[in-house]
Amino acid sequence: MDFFLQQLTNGLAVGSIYALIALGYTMVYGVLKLINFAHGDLFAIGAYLGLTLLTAFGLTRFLGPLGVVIVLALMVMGLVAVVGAVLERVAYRPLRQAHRLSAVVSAMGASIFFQNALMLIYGARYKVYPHDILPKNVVSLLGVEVPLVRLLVLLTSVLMMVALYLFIQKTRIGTAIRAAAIDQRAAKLMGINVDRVIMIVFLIGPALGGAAGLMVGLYYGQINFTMGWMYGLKAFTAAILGGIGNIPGAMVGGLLLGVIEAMGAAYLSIAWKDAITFIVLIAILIVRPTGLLGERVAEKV
Amino acid sequence: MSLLQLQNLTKRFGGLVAVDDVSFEVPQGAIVGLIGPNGAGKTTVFNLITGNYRPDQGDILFEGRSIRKLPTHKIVALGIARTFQTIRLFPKMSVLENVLAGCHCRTHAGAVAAMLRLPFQKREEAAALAEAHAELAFTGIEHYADQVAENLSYGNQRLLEVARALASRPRFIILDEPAGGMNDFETAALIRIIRRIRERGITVLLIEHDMNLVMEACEHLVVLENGANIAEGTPAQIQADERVIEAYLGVEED
Amino acid sequence: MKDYRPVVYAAFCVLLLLAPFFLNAYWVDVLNNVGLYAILGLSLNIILGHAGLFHMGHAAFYAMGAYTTAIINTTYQIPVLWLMPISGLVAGVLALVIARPIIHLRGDYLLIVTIGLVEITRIALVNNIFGITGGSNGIFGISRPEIFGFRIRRPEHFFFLIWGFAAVTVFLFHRLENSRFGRALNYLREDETAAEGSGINTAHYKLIAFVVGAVWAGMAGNIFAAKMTIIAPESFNFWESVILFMIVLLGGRGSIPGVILGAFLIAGLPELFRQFASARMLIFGAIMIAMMIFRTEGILPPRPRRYPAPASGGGEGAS
Amino acid sequence: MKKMLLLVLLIGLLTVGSALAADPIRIGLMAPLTGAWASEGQDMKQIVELLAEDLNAAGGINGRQVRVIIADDGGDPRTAALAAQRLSTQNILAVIGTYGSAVTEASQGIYDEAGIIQVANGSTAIRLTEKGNPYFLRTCPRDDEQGLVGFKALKDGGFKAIAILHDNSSYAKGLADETRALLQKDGANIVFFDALTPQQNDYTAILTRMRAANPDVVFFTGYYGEAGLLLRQKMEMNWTVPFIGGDATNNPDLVKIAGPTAAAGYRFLSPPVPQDLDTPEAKAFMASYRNKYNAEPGSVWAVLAGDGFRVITKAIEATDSTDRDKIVAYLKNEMQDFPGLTGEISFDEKGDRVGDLYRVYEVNAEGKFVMLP
Repeated sequence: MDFFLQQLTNGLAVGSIYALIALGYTMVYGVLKLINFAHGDLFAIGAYLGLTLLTAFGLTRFLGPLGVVIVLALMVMGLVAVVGAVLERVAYRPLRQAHRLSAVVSAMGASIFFQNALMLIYGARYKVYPHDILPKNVVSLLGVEVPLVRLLVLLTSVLMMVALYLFIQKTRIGTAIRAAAIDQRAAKLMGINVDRVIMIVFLIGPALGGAAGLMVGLYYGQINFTMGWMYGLKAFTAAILGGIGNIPGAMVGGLLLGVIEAMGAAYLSIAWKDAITFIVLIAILIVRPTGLLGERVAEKV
Repeated sequence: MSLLQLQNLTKRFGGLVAVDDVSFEVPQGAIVGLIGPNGAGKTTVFNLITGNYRPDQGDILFEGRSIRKLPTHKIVALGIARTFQTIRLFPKMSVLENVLAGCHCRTHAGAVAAMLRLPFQKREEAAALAEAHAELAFTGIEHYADQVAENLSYGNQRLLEVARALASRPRFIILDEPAGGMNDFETAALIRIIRRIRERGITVLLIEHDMNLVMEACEHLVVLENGANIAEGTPAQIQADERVIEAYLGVEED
Repeated sequence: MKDYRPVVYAAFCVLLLLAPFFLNAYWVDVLNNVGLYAILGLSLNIILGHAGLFHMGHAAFYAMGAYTTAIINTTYQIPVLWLMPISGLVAGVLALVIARPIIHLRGDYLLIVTIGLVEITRIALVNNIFGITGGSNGIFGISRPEIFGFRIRRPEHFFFLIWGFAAVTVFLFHRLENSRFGRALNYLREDETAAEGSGINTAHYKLIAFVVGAVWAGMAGNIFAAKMTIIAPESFNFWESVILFMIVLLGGRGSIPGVILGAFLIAGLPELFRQFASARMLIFGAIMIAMMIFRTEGILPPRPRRYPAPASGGGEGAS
Repeated sequence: MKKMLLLVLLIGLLTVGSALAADPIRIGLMAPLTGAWASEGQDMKQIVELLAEDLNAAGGINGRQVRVIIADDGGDPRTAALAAQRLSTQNILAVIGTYGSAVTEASQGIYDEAGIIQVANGSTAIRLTEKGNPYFLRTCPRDDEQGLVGFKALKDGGFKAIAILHDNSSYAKGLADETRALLQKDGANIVFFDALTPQQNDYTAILTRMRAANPDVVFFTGYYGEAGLLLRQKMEMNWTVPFIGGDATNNPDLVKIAGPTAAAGYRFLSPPVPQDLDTPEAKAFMASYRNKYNAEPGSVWAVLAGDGFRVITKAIEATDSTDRDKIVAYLKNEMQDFPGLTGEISFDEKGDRVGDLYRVYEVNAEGKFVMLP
């Protein structure tokens, strides 16, 4: 039982990061029906920017750990959001009217570009965050010892997700985003500035991705320029698992994916872990072809 | 014998009963109209016949044989063709290619035959082309053959759907609001085409809101309201039917 | 306007044919890679371009063909080229088995499942499934192909094998496109419901599209194994699938000349940029975005099919 | 397309032309400058370029300058075959590289046919030198040799329950397999044997499972990035089992990733790196490297590429010839205990490096690598 709970917390911690990145995929997809393959690289940019800002300003000298993290998070999220918005403007907007696969190629081009830009700027070696920022306490939970940071990661992700959910459900901009997601033309007719909505989506999604990058950097310490691919693919999987375009779906999908991975490694095979994850995903999709929370509308004929 | 028999057909979507215990028959060689206010379940009935939806209860017999469980393409192969209420052409393909889609189920050449250009494949292809051109001529849109389908006018797109349906050599054709979006002149031409379809020995079942067309073209009408079959008979009988008038008037009051 | 495309195509073929006599081994080998990618791109084009199925796992079928060749050749010493149809067959049968349960998935859901397929395949190869794939070391010592006693060894030799096969592929796939089969794939790409409603067995055609694409990818895998003499799982990773995906989309979905041009761009450009060393992929990424923005439907989108004019002016009613 | 081809033609002709006109001795370097192993490849490039610069500044080889021609193999066999084709048209005498056995193998035949000497640096698979390929040598040890060292270290440590973890790369798998085979023959109790997936940051699920198997030592044969994370996450779990690693963890970044506390006490087996050698060659190299790049050299594999360059240039100098057979004969037969950057270098008839190469290192409390006697 201890073993199971331990693995569950392991999975949830990884899954919460997947979920945070998955939100960016799912939001963009909801409005544009575009799989932003460069999203994983925005996440990686967040991780690198976090490191640069942390060392450049020497924040640790005049702020406590919490202060450092908050200031850093705000700066990283802001900067990555700008990168995301520029990406949208340059690489996606000219393709808005084209076939949706055209934008996929553009997204892949952007992904290659970002990844190699990171390599050229920061070098190909691993970069490492300083170790002394986060507390090292271990807390006992239901008889399982869990590092405090691990809980904080989980907590922060969930908080961000809840905040996003409330923002989408309760605010005017959120309503506009939902309207544009359902029918862009109709939204336009109702006086919604769809370009602005898309811009906002491309600010929020990358900001969350950047925050996830910062969290990975702070928590795991090690970052490298190819990390965007791996996390991007996992997060995309999570978004699909939950039902792409669906915000609670991305959260559920992310957490579940993390747990499936941990359980696969725990009870089946470690070497086959990623294959097991995909097999579970395929099995779920065979039963529920539009993901766990995806809408299943009988096609209108 | 009736070509098509619907027996106690019921279809639910969640809590909504879209089609409620509907039964009627379409006699061989007839032109039958299915009418009723919006949301009465007419298109759902069509989708049940063509296998796009599965009935929750009841059965559909075509030439005495149940087709309730067959996939759509097999139903087409048996001889039931249809057009769609919301026009569903292959928009980026040429008008001719759209009609060739209908020829598909009467031809057989597969991938290997195509790569090797076997003699039977060549013959078949030539025959299909001739047939497609003939159906375009039949519906009067043959000069648009090389145009891209999405560039046609609304009325011609409707006719193209009819031509595509006819190319599958049906014995029974289902037209879902064929006159939708047509002007009077086009509607008159459509009525002539529907009659000539019947002359070819093809039984017609249609949904239409244009009462002139329905009264002029159909010999037999079935009226649906809220998913239920409320009346049936000749146009004259239906025009005199209290319940039908009520149903239509009731809608207009909303 | 005069149609000058035949002239361009002819000039391209002549130049290509002469290339090995003027280029050094390296550039010939670059062309060989382009040729392999062209064959793979054309096979993916059937699935992605014509049938419109979002398939991002083509490297899996490529791997199955390459490994079939490698395993049989190194265990039973059967000449490599004889194994070409077998490799195609194995990939085709596996495609049939794998695609069957997932074929009803739509759009992006199919996309992630096919990505999963290529990842599962790679992980299986790395973990030395059934003890026959050699794990991450791969399989080495695959023999060189021979045609009538002539040993194909140098890049110039492979050039003719690869581009010869590419030519056969273009010839056959051109016919396939302009047939009942090719049209059926397009119908289901344009509107699946309307296609089914016109009497087309859409599930069947999706499956066959997968099988045809897989058979060809498997045969390309055979040539790849013969050319490399060693194959390893990393040659068939997700990235390889992405490259193939981009070749089709960049060149033009459903267009044979487009896909070949796509192969030249995606497999050839990074070679031209070698002088930029570490920055070459950066430039490549930027160029991909630019190309897509300026040619949103691909660089050479397909042209409408042409049909012979009707024999008579069209008569009354068919039956 | 036509323009494209013309361009291809033109560039092709240009490269041939420039190759013929060259006068300096041309040596190739094939390295993964992009892709998953880019960090290794970039390090290889830095080191070989530095050595070439220093050599040329000192007057070259018997008065002739050396030019290094670099090709990116992307860390994958297909690209490597292309890179090898490219280098073999560049009129090079020898090539250094590359990293990864499968990648090296894809290029072996091409260099062999072109008659180019190849000195691999990070390709430990046994079979590479078992083919009777006369022009192939390597500065790195083979899997079986290191397997033996791994086995001895585990046996000497007196461990009863051993966990072995690799990462499914051909190098790590090879080492893990060799070590396991020797341990099993010796009757040791292997309680865990599995592979992690590299570059995934979170290995807690694996550590938790490994802990449940209750080993008293973990032998990790993979790379420093993962090793650092494993050590760090192991500490977070309050798990104190000792870790031993292979030479792919010989990289100072390991301590940066794990943190000095978590890394302290970690041991690994590796050829010595120049930091730990007090030969004049190693000292000169370190001074030059620090001066130019303001950093410590990264992995031992990159340094082994540097050694590849040094033995080749040494052989050309000693034989005063660019005849391949003479050079190879010198390397295999005459050169004994050449002072390399990773200890003394000699080659056997197969082209394998011989000699007792391995040292055991331990990370001390300050996070420095200390060579154990």
